Amino acid sequence: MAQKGFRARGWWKWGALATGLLAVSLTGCGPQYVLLHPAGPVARDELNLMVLASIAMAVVIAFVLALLGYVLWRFRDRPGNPAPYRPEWTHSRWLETLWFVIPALILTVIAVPMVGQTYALAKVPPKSDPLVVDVTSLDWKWLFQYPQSGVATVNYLVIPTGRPILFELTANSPMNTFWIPALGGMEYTMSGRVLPLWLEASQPGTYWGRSGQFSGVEFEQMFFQVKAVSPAQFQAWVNQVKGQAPAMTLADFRRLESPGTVGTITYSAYPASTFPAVTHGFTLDGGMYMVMSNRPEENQPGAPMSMSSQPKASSAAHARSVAPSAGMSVQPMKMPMPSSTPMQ
Amino acid sequence: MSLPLERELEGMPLEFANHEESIKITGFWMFLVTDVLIFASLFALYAVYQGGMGGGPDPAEFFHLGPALFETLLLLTSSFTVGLSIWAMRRGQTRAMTAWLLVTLLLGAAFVVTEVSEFVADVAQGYTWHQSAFLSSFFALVGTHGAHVTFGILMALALLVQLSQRGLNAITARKLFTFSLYWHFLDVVWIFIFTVVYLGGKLT
Amino acid sequence: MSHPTEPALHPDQEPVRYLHAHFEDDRRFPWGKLWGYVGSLALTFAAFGAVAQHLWPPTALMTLILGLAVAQAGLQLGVFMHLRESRGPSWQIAGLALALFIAVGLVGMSIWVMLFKSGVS
Amino acid sequence: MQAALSYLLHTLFPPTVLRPTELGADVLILATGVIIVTVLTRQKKWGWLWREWLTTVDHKKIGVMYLIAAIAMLFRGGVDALMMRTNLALPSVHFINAEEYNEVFTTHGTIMIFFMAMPLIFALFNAIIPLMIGARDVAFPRLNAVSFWLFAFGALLFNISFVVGGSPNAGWTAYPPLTELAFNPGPGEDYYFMSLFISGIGTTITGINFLVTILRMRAPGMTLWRMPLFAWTALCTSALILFAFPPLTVALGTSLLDRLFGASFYTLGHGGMPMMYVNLFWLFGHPEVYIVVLPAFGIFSEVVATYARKPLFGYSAMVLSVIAIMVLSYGTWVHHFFTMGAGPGVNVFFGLSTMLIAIPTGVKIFNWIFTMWGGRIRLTVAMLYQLAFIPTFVVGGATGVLLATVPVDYQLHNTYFLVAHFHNTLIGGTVFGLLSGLYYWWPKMFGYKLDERQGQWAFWLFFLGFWITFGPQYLLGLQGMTRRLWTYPFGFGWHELNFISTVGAYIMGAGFLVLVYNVLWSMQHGERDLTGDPWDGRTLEWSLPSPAPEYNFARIPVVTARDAWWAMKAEGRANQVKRVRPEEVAALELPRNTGMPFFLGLGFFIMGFGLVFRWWWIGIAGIVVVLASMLWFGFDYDDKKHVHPDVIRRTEAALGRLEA
Repeated sequence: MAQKGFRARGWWKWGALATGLLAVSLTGCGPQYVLLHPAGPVARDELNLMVLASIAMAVVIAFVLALLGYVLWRFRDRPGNPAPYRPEWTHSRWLETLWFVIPALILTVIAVPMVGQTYALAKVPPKSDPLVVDVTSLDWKWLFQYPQSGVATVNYLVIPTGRPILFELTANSPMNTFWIPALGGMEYTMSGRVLPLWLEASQPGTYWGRSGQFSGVEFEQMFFQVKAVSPAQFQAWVNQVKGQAPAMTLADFRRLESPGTVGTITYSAYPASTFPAVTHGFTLDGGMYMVMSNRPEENQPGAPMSMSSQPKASSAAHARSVAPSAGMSVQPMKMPMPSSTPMQ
Repeated sequence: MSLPLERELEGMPLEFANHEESIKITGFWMFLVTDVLIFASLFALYAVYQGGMGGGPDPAEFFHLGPALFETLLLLTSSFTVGLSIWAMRRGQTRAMTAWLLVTLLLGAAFVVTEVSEFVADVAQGYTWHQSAFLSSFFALVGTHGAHVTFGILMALALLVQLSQRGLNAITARKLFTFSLYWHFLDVVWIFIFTVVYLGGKLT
Repeated sequence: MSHPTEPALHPDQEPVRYLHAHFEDDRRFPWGKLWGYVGSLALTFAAFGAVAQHLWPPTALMTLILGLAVAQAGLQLGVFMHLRESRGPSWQIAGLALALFIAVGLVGMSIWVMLFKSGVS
Repeated sequence: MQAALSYLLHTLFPPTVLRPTELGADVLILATGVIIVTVLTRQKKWGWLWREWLTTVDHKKIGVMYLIAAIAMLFRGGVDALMMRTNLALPSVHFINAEEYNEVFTTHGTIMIFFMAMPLIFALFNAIIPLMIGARDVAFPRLNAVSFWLFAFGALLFNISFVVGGSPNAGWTAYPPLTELAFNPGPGEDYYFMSLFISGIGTTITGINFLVTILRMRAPGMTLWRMPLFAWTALCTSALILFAFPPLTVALGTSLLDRLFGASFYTLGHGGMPMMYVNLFWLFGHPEVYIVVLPAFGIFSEVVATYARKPLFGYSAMVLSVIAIMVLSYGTWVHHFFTMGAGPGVNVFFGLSTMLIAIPTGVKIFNWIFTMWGGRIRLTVAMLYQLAFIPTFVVGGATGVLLATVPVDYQLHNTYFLVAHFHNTLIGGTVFGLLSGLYYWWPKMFGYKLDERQGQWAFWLFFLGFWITFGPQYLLGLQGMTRRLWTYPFGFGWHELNFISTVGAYIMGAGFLVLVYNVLWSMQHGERDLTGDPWDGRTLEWSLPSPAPEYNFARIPVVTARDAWWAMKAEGRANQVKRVRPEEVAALELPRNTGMPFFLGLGFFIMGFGLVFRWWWIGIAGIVVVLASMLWFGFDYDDKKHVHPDVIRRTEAALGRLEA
């Protein structure tokens, strides 16, 4: 008796659940769904594949749900249920082959373009020479260097539209991922390696990027803003920076290396040794990398790997914010606002 | 339901004739399976880190083939002698069994002494595992094997005591048999260490 | 003893006649072990000699000595390790086979993955 | 407006001075400890505790101890989850600070995987597998106790990190270089590596134990192809443990060598590569997913057949798909780090292998549904979890296929989409499965049923709470919210969905409380199971009284078919098993209780604690205890107790199973 009453209530809840989920998912069109509003060819290709895979999977889910609902309704244990009781029906080669083959076919539908896309995305389109941006993730800030023009920025990025950007990713800290969701997928930044990633913005706008790989106590601050502007505006910006911003010294770089957060900074130039050119291979001398050692004496100031200010012990302090080093031109960190409205 | 055909169990080696002990042998094989994977992981580390010198010595200048060959011979011989120990055990010749086990143990000890003196010499030259990932993975791989051998020697010692206390019975027979499996297995692992690490190191 | 409809016995309780064939014959001189020992020494020296003499280019040589090591491992397993001995099915053979399969995959694919052929060009 | 709200939230939840987490944990642990000690002393139960539980080698009791530990850990991990969700409910909430948040998400993941899911699985393995395959015990009863105590002391070591020294704070995956000494000098990560190392040894031993138990100790006639699916999944899980835990052991061990003894495995300046740790970790980590989900598949296969009153559909396909999943799961690990830049060749290979594994899983789903087709479905609580599992797991699997699609993963990696996906598979698969199994086998383990009505309440709260929590997280992933963020500002539009998600988490918490109430209430008032077969079961454990006597079977049954007990009942032979003639009872040898496993675990605990704080002499003392326990083990030949036939006859007579 109790079971019967419960069953009625049960269907209610299933219905309520489905309605609720539907309602929530209907909101999935707003601009805050950044993955659904790609602003560049890479993100668009990735979204297309996502849509294809989602449709294929939605078909599967819908079919399974419908089947489950039907079976549950038809073969429930209720007196007088007219459905046949067939405990001897324990296998069917035909059916089992069917649900082996059909999922395989559905997966093939996803797998074939997946293979093509994965290889395609690994190639920068040959149409034009890409803008190179060297990216270094630091504790806890992003350094962007433009080797072709010599300027550098911290925690924000300016790129021209319609031109592929070749990011060369490395880290001077624990791993992070470099991710601008509006433009395309992420890739790890790791010390000791330079990994390439290309993205492109097709329309002007302000986007945001952040790290997806946990990197310590101020991980949440690993945001940066991306301004995509027309090539002419980009050139104007470079010229402006060249003319007005200070040059980065090695001492500035050391301060950036030390753990802590800063706002946005702009440099008109930077010492070449602060990023290893891919063509030069990888050098570990010169303190370019946070060459970590387990021996404290090797981590003293003056040693090639500067470890002067380390994050404190996990148990140590409640003060979680490390003050930026003195002498750095610091503006308060502003949380970038997501926006897909084109810049004026 | 009694166990059928006790007669058939005659002639089956002691350690298998006892049902419970035979299960323990299966269990020991499964332990060896996990050890295969332990060493595979260490080999993977070593293979990836072979070029990770980081300022330390490179394999070609670091390895000395002479001691490694000597260690190989010691271990191969000890594998043979422990095989003879099992052979004697199955013939019921407990004195020969004990003697071969002792020889095995001594050869194993000689192996460990050689290896440790090599390590000490390396460290004295400044080649510590702190120096590079290559050396870390080398010491971890070879050291894990050496630790296994050392543990095997301790096992054999405890086994000798038990054999002298209790003589040969299903349990001690099973223990000696699993010890021999362990020992042969370490020999197999060493063959790969000798080949990949020492001989391979000379090829880079 | 058994009822006609009684099912097949569990392997561990089955007549051990067919199992007995797996056990090594210990009644005669252990020629097999001796030859195994001599063979393993020969393989070791072959590998050592080939490397010491720089017989072939490194890659070919590495393949050769790896082959010799595999042969020697097979020798140890076959001659010394009583691989097939068991009551009931020799589960250890299945276990080792799977372990070797996974171990080779583990080492090989780890090397492959860690090559970092990122491929953006 | 937003600034005002931000200010309000800051005032309501100021950046804390007190650490509610740590303080709360301290008080809670202290209070619990005091209560336990007081009760034990006043009831004069210390001797009983030692003799009956701490030294036991009975697999059924070990199963109960695993269960208790797992439920306690579920509580701990759940509280961690609620603290996280509270902090994320609204933007800029500072309920706990970043350090605490990092510790909490680390311990949440670690505890849920290693100290909740694994022991809960082992609880059911221990409680059921020997009964199901017609064995008197596991293959190695003493090693079974060793496994438990290594797990228990590993869990203890992990949990005291909250009280002494500081918790690990680099995620449950503990990637270097963040876990290297230079970035993480506190003892937290040492605790992590050490405790997982210790409990990992115990898990490996469990794997060997159950593998050999199932291969060698089945009742006569129970061929592999007559084994219940739960036994099959236990077999494959054990095999997976054998192959998966060694890489973890090496990953943890090398990290420990780096931290404790200055090795350079993952230090960059010396040629080390952090990605190699990641590689080894996921070589374990992916099979681990199947280690925790395969037993759930086995449970569902038993549950659905029982409550649909129909044999499992496509038994052979089910077994083959379990084996296929077992083997394939070793070839997919790189999909956890597609974004490392290993190149399209590597990524495509592992993407395809991951998709491949979806096929056998799909086969299982359809077979479960068609088991119900033509059956008679009883909607018990265990069955409800099964029915909730199918859609939940299908969605988890489908989103898994999305994540296996390499370019899509570039976008979704480490976002809340991923978080939702793996909770969908781990909660929808593992937790629902284990809860289903608990409701199903509870009478067998304890002799009484859990109340169905309360169970339904717990189920609905848990199930709806689950979807309210994790449904929005998929959408948060599409909004670009990455995981392990301790707080987030206004302006991303993330707060609405986060708030819903937090509400869901509290509903799940309520479900857990109802579950606990259900257990406590049923202990007093639950329907006693006098038949031994309350669900009209199909497999051998239901032929035994509930709970089973220490020796399980007075006489080992002979198996003639799949679903052995169902076949016996159908052929009217139930009494051949349920009744034993006095002359059939033979003397038995059972393993004798021993304190060795406890001391072995204690030794490892002391060693671990000493090494975490670099108190070398304590570490060495621990190692001495370990070696002494092992020596004790080796020299103890008196490990059996003999049970006289009269004792068995009396026991069986009291259970009403002895023929006059």
